[in-house]
Amino acid sequence: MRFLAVVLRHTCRNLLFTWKSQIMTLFTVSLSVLIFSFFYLIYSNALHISDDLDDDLRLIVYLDEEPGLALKEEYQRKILKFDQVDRIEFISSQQAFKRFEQQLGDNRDVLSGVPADFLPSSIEVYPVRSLDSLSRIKRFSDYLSTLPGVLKVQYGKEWIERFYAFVQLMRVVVILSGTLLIMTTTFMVAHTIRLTLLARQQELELLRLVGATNNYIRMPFLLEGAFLGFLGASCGIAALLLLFNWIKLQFAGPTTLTLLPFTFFSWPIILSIIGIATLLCAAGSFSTTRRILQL
Amino acid sequence: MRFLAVVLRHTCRNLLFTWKSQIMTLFTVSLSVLIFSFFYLIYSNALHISDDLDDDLRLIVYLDEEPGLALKEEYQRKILKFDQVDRIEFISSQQAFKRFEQQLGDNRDVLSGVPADFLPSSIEVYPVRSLDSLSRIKRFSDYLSTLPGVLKVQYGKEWIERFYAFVQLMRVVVILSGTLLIMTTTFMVAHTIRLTLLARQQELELLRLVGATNNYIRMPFLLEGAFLGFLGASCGIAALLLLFNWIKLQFAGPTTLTLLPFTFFSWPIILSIIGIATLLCAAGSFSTTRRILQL
Amino acid sequence: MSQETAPPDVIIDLIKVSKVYPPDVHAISDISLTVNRGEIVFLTGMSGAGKTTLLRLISRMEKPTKGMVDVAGFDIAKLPQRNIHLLRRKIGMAYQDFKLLPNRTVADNIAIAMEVVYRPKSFIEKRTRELLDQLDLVRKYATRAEELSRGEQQRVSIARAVANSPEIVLADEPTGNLDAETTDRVVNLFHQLHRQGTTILIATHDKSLYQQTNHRVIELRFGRIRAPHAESFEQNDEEKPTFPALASAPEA
Amino acid sequence: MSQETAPPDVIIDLIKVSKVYPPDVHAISDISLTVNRGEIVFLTGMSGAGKTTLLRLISRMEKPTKGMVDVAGFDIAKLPQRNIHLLRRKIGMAYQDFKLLPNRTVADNIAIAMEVVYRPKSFIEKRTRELLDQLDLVRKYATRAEELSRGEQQRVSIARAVANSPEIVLADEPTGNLDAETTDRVVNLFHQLHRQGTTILIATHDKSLYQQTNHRVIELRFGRIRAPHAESFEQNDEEKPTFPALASAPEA
Ligand SMILES: Nc1ncnc2c1ncn2[C@@H]1O[C@H](COP(=O)(O)OP(=O)(O)OP(=O)(O)O)[C@@H](O)[C@H]1O
Ligand SMILES: Nc1ncnc2c1ncn2[C@@H]1O[C@H](COP(=O)(O)OP(=O)(O)OP(=O)(O)O)[C@@H](O)[C@H]1O
Ligand SMILES: [Mg+2]
Ligand SMILES: [Mg+2]
Repeated sequence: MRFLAVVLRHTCRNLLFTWKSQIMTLFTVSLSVLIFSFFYLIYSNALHISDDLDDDLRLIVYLDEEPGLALKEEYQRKILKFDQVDRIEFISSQQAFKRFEQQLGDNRDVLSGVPADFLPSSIEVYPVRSLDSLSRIKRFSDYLSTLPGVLKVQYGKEWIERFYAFVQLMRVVVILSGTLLIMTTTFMVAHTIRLTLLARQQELELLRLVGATNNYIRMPFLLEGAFLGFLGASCGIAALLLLFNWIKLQFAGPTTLTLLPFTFFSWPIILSIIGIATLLCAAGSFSTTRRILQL
Repeated sequence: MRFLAVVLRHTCRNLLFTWKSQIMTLFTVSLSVLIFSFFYLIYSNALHISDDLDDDLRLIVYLDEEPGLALKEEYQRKILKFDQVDRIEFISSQQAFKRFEQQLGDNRDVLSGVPADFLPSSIEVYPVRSLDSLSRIKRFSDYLSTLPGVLKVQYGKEWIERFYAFVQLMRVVVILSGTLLIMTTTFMVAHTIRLTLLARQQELELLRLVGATNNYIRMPFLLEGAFLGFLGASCGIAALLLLFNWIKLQFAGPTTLTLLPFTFFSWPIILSIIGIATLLCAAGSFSTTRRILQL
Repeated sequence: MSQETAPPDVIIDLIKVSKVYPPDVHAISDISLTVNRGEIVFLTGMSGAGKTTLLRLISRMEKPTKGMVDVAGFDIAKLPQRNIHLLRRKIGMAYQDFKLLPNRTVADNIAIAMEVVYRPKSFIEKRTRELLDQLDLVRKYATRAEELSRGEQQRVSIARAVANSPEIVLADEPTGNLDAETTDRVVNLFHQLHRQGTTILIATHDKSLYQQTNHRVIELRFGRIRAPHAESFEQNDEEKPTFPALASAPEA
Repeated sequence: MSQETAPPDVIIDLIKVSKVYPPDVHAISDISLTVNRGEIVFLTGMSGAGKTTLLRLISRMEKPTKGMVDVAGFDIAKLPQRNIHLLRRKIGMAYQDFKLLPNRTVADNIAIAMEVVYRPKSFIEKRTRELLDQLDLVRKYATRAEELSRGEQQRVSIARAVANSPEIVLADEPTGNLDAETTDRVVNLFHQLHRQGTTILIATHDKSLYQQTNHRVIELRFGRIRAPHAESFEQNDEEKPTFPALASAPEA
């Protein structure tokens, strides 16, 4: 009981006494959490973004004649057995013609002399909306053209390849930035702890010399670390939320917002980030005293 | 002469003596330069990437009849006066028909009964390849449709908007990551300098007390800072070059590489980055001794 | 964990102790020394003779290279790390380099020794004031330690050493920065502790501290004990005249 | 920049100097003091009397709150920051807290004072060895300062103060951690400097240093000069017997 009271008093006094370096640490932790969760947020939203972009990424399989019901089922079975395929859609000659008419818009009368079935019937294959599936589209298209009755497989080859390269690059950028940032962060936190310890070493050594128990020395560090971790992580997440809303404001245009459904973390994720930061900081502070306890 | 010799000897001894914290500083500087130039590289390449992507971003202006030579010039003048326009191209009915034939490929025979001029003639407007111009495409298209004889202006509206949103987001991500990183870096360098100074403060104070001149105290710091800055920046750039080549390897596919002509810094830029880092580090080291010189 | 190898009235027992600092500084060589409970022992010897090292061995700030050190029932070499505090609580040491926390107040610096054994706040404040009064430092109660003169710092370190009324007080050059008058106050403080039965080891160069007493004086020379001045092991020397009142002998 | 207000043989001149540490510690109050070139002056006084503060004022480690301090022709209060080194090169100070660089060797610590005035390497090494020999520390030539005993550290700090043969030597409690024998060596060193015409100010509690000399002794009391023991301003006291050979007076 008395131990707890003394330790709590100590913790508070330490926080008050060394508020300068505490604020430094707090800032470091906040920045680190902000950085980490920023990249995590981008990551967890990255797939959704590409979801919306690859609506155009369908493969069109042109057939040499209108397939019968049995053949349709056959096609369906053969195509859908691939994981990367989300759904397929059969387009008859008539449907294709109607679409073409719509595309021509006001100029549709130019089609007046054309037979309604001049366009071939086709199957539209929608791949699963994931970045990975894009990389296999070429091989998949090759497979599709080997199916019986297939005239030709068409897809926005150039566009897909460009998009794929772009997304790939984006991914590398995010990974590299993330790695750099996390390296920097780790380095920074270690640095800060070293600095803090340097300033306190004298005090810890003295405590040891006047007969403080291990726990007496360590507990305030543990509490302090946990406190800073908690506060820092909360500040970091709060800053990210602000940033997030700022980004949303930037995209406040009527269409784009809906096109990019960017969402913030759910509560469980927020709480785990804060929890992990608290734990790490507490453990870090706690363990740095080890060397001094040997005295 | 003697002064220079003594100062050089001092610098070397300092570097040897405090190599641990020197390596720390070196690492910090390298990381900072790496981070900075990484983002700079992405930035300077970002426009090229979008260059290649917005090939598809032409606006098609459908005309109600084949324009005469005078009208063509009129159009040309009116459209090209906009900065955002790169070039325009006139497509006659015949050309449009041929293209359509090519697009249909093997199915071209379906067009056999169709008159060769069933498609309207058009002007294809290629906007300048910059991210900014994208944002103004809608307004520009509105302007184009007010021109006399224009049936309709068509462009990949959804796609452009999506692409624009995507690029915009990417841009925000790069800016934010960059800001965070540069904040972190600044913080880290300041931290490192503070730490180094803390370890040397005693020595500097003593030098002051035994009658060293200002320059005697400062010069080694200046040289040391410059040396660390130079070495650190070189390491950072070297690391980035490695990274760059690694990325290139990742994109070693035959098509994608050409699609994304990612280029490294030119020599003048490399040299200026190293030069600026050297100057900054030297100045930073130099100025931190100010407080101590007041003693 | 505690080995009662020595008879109960022996509180510090060194048997053939050597201490070699790496690589080959023989600070202490083959010293045997027994100190009884309640004794006052003076350690003298030239600068670098090994006085501080001996005191550091007793408080387990160093481990002996050879030999056995037994303090208050603890075998130093075998004392596990987690139990060092049990030994340290029986010892109060005034370090030669003071080891004050420069940015804490005088009161805080003294209180720290009592806080670690959970003394109540009121007791700590009373005891601190009492000690500061005794050492003529009350007006510096709330001053930060770095703003004190060296002599004042030395007294604070002495006050901290005795604050907790430990069984053993180790004082390393306690009057090096003090004038005769202030030395007197310190001597009186030690005298008072001695009356309460505290064992006191004082490493000092100041002859005036021990010249007119009959306490044991041990002279170290290059890490060895030299011909001891007095081997008086009697324990009731409280009655006798102990410290000289003032070191200013009338010889001018 | 240098104001020759005092007559040429006066090297330190304090006129009505006061020093108040914030917020209200009156360390030095209204002191006037003149020291001639080549004189030895002892400063005594209780702990906290202001001895160190006085020496710090002379070496411009503090600026006076009031009054004028003139040292070797420099008016301390008006000396611009970029010229402090001109003053400091004329002064060698042995600090009460030594101010050694803990992770440098003894030799480095002494050499630093000579390096800043661009002495040749050979000279530095010769002088260092000579001083260490004189202070019985040669075997510690290449030891790091933090591995020395306090007394050894004190001697290194004295060696550094005198290394450059400065015009003025300020020694703050130079023998606080030294035994009689080593004190003697230090006294001899000062004596030797004195013969070379160096002005020496020694702040000390050790009566044995000045009791048998006729050098001026100034006693400070709460920041003021108390009845001076001797006001002998004669400059040729090199011939007279100066320091006592050994402080161990035959009184035991
Ligand atoms: N930096 C400082 N800030 C505030 N007060 C100070 C500072 N340095 C010294 N003092 C105070 O000024 C007074 C004189 O101090 P000074 O160090 O000059 O004493 P001293 O005569 O050298 O004593 P000692 O013999 O103990 O070294 C003391 O009361 C001290 O507490
Ligand atoms: N940490 C250390 N590392 C190496 N050698 C050391 C260390 N501490 C002390 N020594 C050496 O051990 C010897 C004894 O040192 P000690 O400090 O015990 O002497 P001392 O008797 O206390 O001297 P003083 O009166 O000067 O304080 C000295 O030669 C010293 O240089
Ligand atoms: Mg010692
Ligand atoms: Mg002093």
